[in-house]
Amino acid sequence: MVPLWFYLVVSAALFAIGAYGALARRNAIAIVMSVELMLNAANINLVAFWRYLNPFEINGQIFAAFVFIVAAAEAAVGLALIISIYRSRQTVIVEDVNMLKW
Amino acid sequence: MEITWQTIAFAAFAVMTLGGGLMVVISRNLWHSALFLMLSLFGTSGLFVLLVAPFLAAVQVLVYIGAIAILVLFAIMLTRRMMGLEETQNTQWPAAAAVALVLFLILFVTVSPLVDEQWFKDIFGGDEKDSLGQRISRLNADLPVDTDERDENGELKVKPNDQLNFVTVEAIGEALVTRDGFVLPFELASILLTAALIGAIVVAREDEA
Amino acid sequence: MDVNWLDANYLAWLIPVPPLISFMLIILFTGRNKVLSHSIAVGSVVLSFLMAFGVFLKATGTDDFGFHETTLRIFGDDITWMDVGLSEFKMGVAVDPLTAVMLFMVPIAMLMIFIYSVGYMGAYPDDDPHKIRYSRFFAYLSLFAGGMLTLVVADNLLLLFMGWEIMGLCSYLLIGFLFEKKSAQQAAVKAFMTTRVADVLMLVGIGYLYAEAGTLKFHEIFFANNAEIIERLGNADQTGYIGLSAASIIGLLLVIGTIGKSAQFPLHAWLPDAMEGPTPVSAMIHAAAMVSAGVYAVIRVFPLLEAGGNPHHAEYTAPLILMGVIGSITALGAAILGVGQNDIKRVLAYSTISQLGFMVAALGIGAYVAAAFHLITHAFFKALLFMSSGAVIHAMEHGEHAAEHGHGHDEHGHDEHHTHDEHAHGHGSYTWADLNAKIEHGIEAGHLQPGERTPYGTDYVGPNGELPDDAEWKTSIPQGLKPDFVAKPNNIALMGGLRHKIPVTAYAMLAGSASLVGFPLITAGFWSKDEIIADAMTFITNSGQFEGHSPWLHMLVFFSLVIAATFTAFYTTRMWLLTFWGKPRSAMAEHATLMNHVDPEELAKAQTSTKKFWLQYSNSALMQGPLVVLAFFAIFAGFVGIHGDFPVLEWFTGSHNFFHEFVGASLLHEPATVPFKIWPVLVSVLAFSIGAGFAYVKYGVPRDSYEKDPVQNMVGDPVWQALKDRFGFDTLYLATFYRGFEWFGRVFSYRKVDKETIDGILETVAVVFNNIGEAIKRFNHVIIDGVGDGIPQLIGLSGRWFRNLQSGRVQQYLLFTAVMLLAIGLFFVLRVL
Amino acid sequence: MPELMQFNTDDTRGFLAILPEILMTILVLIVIYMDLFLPPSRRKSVGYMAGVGMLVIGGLAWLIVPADGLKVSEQLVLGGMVRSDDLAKIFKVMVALVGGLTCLMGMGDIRLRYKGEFYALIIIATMGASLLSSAADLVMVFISLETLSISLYVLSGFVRRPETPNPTEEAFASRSAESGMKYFLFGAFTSAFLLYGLSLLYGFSGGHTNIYRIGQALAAGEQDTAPIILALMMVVVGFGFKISVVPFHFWTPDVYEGAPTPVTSFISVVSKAASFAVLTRFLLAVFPPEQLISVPLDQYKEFSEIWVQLFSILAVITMTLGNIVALSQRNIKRLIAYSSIAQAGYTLMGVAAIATTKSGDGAAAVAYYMFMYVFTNTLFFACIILFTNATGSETIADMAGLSRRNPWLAMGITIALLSLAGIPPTAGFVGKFLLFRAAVDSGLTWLAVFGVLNAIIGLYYYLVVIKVIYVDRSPDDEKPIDLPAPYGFVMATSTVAVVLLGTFLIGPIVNWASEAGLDLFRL
Repeated sequence: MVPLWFYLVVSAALFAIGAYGALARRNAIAIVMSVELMLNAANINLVAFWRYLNPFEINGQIFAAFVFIVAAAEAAVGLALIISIYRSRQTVIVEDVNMLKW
Repeated sequence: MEITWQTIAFAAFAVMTLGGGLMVVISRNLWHSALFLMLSLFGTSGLFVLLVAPFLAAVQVLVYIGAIAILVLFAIMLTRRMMGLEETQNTQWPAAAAVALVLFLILFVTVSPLVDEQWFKDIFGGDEKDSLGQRISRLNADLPVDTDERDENGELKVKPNDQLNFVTVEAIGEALVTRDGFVLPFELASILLTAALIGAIVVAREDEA
Repeated sequence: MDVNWLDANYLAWLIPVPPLISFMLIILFTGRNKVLSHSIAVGSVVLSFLMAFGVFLKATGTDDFGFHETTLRIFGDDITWMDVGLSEFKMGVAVDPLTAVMLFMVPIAMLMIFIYSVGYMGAYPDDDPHKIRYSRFFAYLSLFAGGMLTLVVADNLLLLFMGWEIMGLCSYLLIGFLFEKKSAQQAAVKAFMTTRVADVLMLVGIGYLYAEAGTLKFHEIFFANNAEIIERLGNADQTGYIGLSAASIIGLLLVIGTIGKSAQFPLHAWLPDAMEGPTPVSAMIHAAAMVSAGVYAVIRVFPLLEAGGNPHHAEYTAPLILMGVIGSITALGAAILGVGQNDIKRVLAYSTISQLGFMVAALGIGAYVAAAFHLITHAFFKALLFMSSGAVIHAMEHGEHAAEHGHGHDEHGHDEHHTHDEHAHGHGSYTWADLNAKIEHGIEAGHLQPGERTPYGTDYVGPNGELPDDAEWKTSIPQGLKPDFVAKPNNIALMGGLRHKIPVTAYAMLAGSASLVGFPLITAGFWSKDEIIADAMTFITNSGQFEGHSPWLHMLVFFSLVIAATFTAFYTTRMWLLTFWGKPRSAMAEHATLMNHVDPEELAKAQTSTKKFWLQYSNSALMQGPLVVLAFFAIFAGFVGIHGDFPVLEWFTGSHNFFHEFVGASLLHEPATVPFKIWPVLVSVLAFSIGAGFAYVKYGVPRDSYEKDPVQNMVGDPVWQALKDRFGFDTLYLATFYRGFEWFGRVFSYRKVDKETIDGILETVAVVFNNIGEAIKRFNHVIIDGVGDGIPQLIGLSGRWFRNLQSGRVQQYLLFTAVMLLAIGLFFVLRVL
Repeated sequence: MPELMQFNTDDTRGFLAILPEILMTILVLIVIYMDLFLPPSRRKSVGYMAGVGMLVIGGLAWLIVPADGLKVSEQLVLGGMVRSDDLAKIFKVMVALVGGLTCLMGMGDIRLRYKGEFYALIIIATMGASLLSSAADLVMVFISLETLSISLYVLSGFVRRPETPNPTEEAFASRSAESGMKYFLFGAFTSAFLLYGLSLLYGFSGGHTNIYRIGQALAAGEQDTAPIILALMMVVVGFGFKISVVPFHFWTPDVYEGAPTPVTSFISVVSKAASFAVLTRFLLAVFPPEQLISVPLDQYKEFSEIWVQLFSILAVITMTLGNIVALSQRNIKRLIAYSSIAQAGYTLMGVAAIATTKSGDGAAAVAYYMFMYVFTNTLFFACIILFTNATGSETIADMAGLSRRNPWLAMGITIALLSLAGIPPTAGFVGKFLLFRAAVDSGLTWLAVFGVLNAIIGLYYYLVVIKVIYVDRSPDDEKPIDLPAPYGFVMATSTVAVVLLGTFLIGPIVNWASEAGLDLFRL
């Protein structure tokens, strides 16, 4: 059988990959995708913990389900904001969106 | 560790998830990134199946791949002038990579029982007084349904045939609408989705003129 | 509830209220109507005065009022102000003997100042800033009065501190009242910042006291039945740090508050500059209210300051030593500086600093009753002097105008065919445009060169002939407040002979001056100053009392004060003689008068002679009337504090020192009365005679304005210049402020600092940081020779680093966030592993 | 493993606990329908409906009395999702009132005035904040936090490009979009950390989502320390982002500057207040000091020491950096952004003091400080909106002569700044006093000293603004600024609140806050 910590390591790796993407990609949409990866990593954690530690209580799965909802809402709003900035600046490169500073 | 179909499936899905994720962040073509995102999400869905969470696996496919990834694709098409960028990584990517690596190492050290191996302690030092034993047992935990724990009546707590479907969709549905379950966050989630809907429309709507 | 509102317990509550209400009414509603505004203001003070006087009468009529064995013989009450969980904090008022005498002095002086202000402000032409902001002036003045009265009746240190802060704010607003003048702005900021630095330390002291004693009420801390609190606080073994008892540390902090508020060395520099405010303000701040408040607060907490020691046995505690030394330095230094001033208000400013030094020094040797006595008499005669000087300046300005227009000395209607516009110019009005026009005119006519000082205040002409605007304040600071500049109407060198022009003012000021120099026997100042000197001297000669301790502080105080008194006599006599004696030394003085600027047509229309008189002399009467009242007190207020055993006057005193016995009951223990000796009296008289006599010899003869000052001849030009430059203190401060500001700007502001907004306020922060920076630098030099500027550079580097952080690029923010998270996380994880 | 904490299943209590949120939901619907069906000429009443409705809900929330003296398990209702105690109530009242005032403020902004969506989103965000301040379950914490955040992302980027070309408006829309995007990216990133932290907590506590159960499980000492600390750090990132704690503050000035001013005001008060509420509750529940464990344990594991240290350090860094950088700001909204960072730093002193004072003084100080801070900042922003509308400028230098253009406006700003600077008799003084006292009482005197030093630094930049308003002249001195009715109401309400909180209401509110603090320490 696969031990719990295998899942946790996969989740950690996915989280780190997502973090890297959020920090290093220039395109805002790519950053949104990276953040989705990070949320997904948390979800793997939740479900794995639920399965191995407390499978008789439903709360882990429910938590994961709510993360889906939040991820969907976040993606919708985030992409809308990106499109909005694209309309006013003709760019989605995050580095170039730096009118507000200091 | 015994090689079973489960371990093989796990390895496959893990590779799919991580490889897909990696390609999302390093692929030069944004379109490819989005497709790899789908792959990665599909891999996660597979992991959910292995974890006996079929409902979540289905939702993962429906919501993540069916909705979010498609949304991303739409966004990419709407801003398609930005697709063919030569440089996809910004100048701080080495620092970002270092951060991600350190983050992974910290998480790895924290969640993996390898820390308790004697060779690890020999290299990095470790404290004897911390009772890591419990953590090892938890992290190495196999499915609790394999135990033959019995309740006070001498019955097995988990019936053998419950093993793979002790949580049904029905249980989830019930929890979401029971007063002493998760009805409050459930209702709040509906409001959250409404807000996101209104918000996305307000922000992204084309001008009428 | 059955409340007798005329009961002194309740009246005390109400005393500060009318001026505060007046402030709100004027600010919010009656700003447009000048007459209504000043009526409300004066009316409110009259109301406060009546209530305060009622309380005072009741207090003096109560037997053994305030005696500490009979705690109940104190008026006042309190309410729970803040219920903070485990304890509750009470706010209230209390009238004990010290408060009672303050309630006698403060409202009278204030009422006079208010009435005087009506005349003083009214004497300006309609388009002068004084007149434009007329109502606001009375609003500020009311708030000031409210703050002072709150401070006086407060029964705890926190309420006292609130009144103290209200006054600080008002002094800032009032000193900067003519904010078109940059010098006034800078003076306001300087005053506010200097006192604030001290206030913050004082607040720390109050907090410490609350933490140690659990209460801030005077009568719970300082009263006899609670003596154990004081004893515990005064015991260095039980409380406090680094060998000082808690009482000493608290005392030091509170005394520093006083040093700032009462303009003691080295925080005295704001007070001479504060003369930029309108003259009634100077009277208010420097005589009746604010600076006295500093001394008043110290008298209030005196038992705390001497806890653990006994000045009467030469066992000095740290706060006492601080006060004695600072007071002596200030009294002497300021008195010497007073000699070199030609600005009539500056002379008085230094004399104020010096007299406050007397009080603080007296407190240092434990003579707090003498200090309180001097506080009262000084308030009367110094208010009188300031207001007189205002009248003099007004008369001079008027004379300047008349002289400019070639008018002879004409008793009636001397400005028949002048419009109001011309008045404006004649009166040195300060509107911005006006000044610039004047300067342009001056440059065209070749009178002024760019970079030269303008004759219209302490501003300089900018490189292109304009007044330096706010953006350039930084570069203009080092010269901007050049201390030796004297505006024309204030210059006593240009006066002379004014006793014929404004006789009432002249003789009122003579009374005030006599009191200030301590003219023997008949002036209030003599009695109060004598008591301080007597206290100092008696203990020196009576050294058996000291049980082996050296009375060095008494000696220091005695000698400095006697010398200071001599100088005081000299410069005061010099000022009075130069102003009023001899012949007019300029056209302005020739034409000086206090009559109104009255429209001749209106004058002709006036029907009755009363109305005519009022039209012409209303301001003159409003200004000089209060002078007469105060002159009365300047002479006679001293008789309440004559030593009981004074020869010949024994029949009058009945062997009692009324003031001493009354006020002495305020505090923890009644101070011992000094036995009467003739020597101190003789020393006082001698000091007066030498100083005043010498001044009369030098200045009593007619002289011309171009003649060198006799003192200048005597001491030589360099010393004279040093006196005029105030020993370079101001220049030194400015240089430090300025440099500090630059340093601060370089290190912490990561882009062009907005000079316009930061203005003078950052100066003081800069000083603090500058000093820290300097200290670090020194430390570096000493400890790690060769590293030099290492740490300041490091700070500078981090400043630039901060700049890079807020780059506007969100991913950099994210990166930094993640790095910090990992750093903090690793730190804690590794610590527990 | 100790026995699990039980939850209250009483219908009435559950209903009352979320009554304000139910009413807000109804209000959202009313607002949306009014926006849909009212003719444009009468759209203005939408704003009044939303604003006054929220104020009424705030008042009602005040009247709903949580039964005193209940045990924790009796206060946990609706399956342990929320805890209805005094702390929740004080923050609910606070956010509802300020949310109402924000709606009224929005009525003065030409870009928001006729947008029903604006009011709807403000109410939804307030609802999120309201639930967040009572949340007692990881699921609830996460989803209410996201409701608040996501609404705010939209609101920050709310201003759209004008239909007809207009450079000023386009610049406005562009800055608003940028602030919305930055806020979103920063928020999404940190909330991913938060979620990951929550998932670790869920796992390493053995699979619980209720924070009180997690607290029991963690205190039982059966777990390894390192992952818990890691989870704590990640959770701190998520909350620290919302309350702009250094070093998670970078979004603050940029978003504050770019967002429409009423939204900035909302972000700086409601979002911050609710986050402090949840932070306080979360820390005490998940990492409880020993006396807060309801069941006897064989071995007790102390985590509170760690977060006390963490928050002490964060408090010092936060207030110092906020104050120092604020000194050199030229834009009034950026200035207030740094000021709000500094204020968060002061409040963190109270958070650090929570665990070490058993009487709940720390939590009480936090509650009181937030109560006065939300009104103060609202007052300040109402004034700033008026000023910006009249002059079209946000630089401090352009505020010169404001006292002559509208004395009420100048007075409002002055009172707000004096309160922020902590000068009596405004509420800020009492708030700072309580915080410093709480810090001193819990042995963090050095922290209080830092607080006092920072208060001194802070004084200067607040006074600069006051000085500019009253002393400096500008060519526009003669042009008076109008005071529209909704603003007059907002300013009057918040001014009265600020002054009353500093004088007559000190007693009642401090009592209330102390009750709330004590509630957290009741088992």
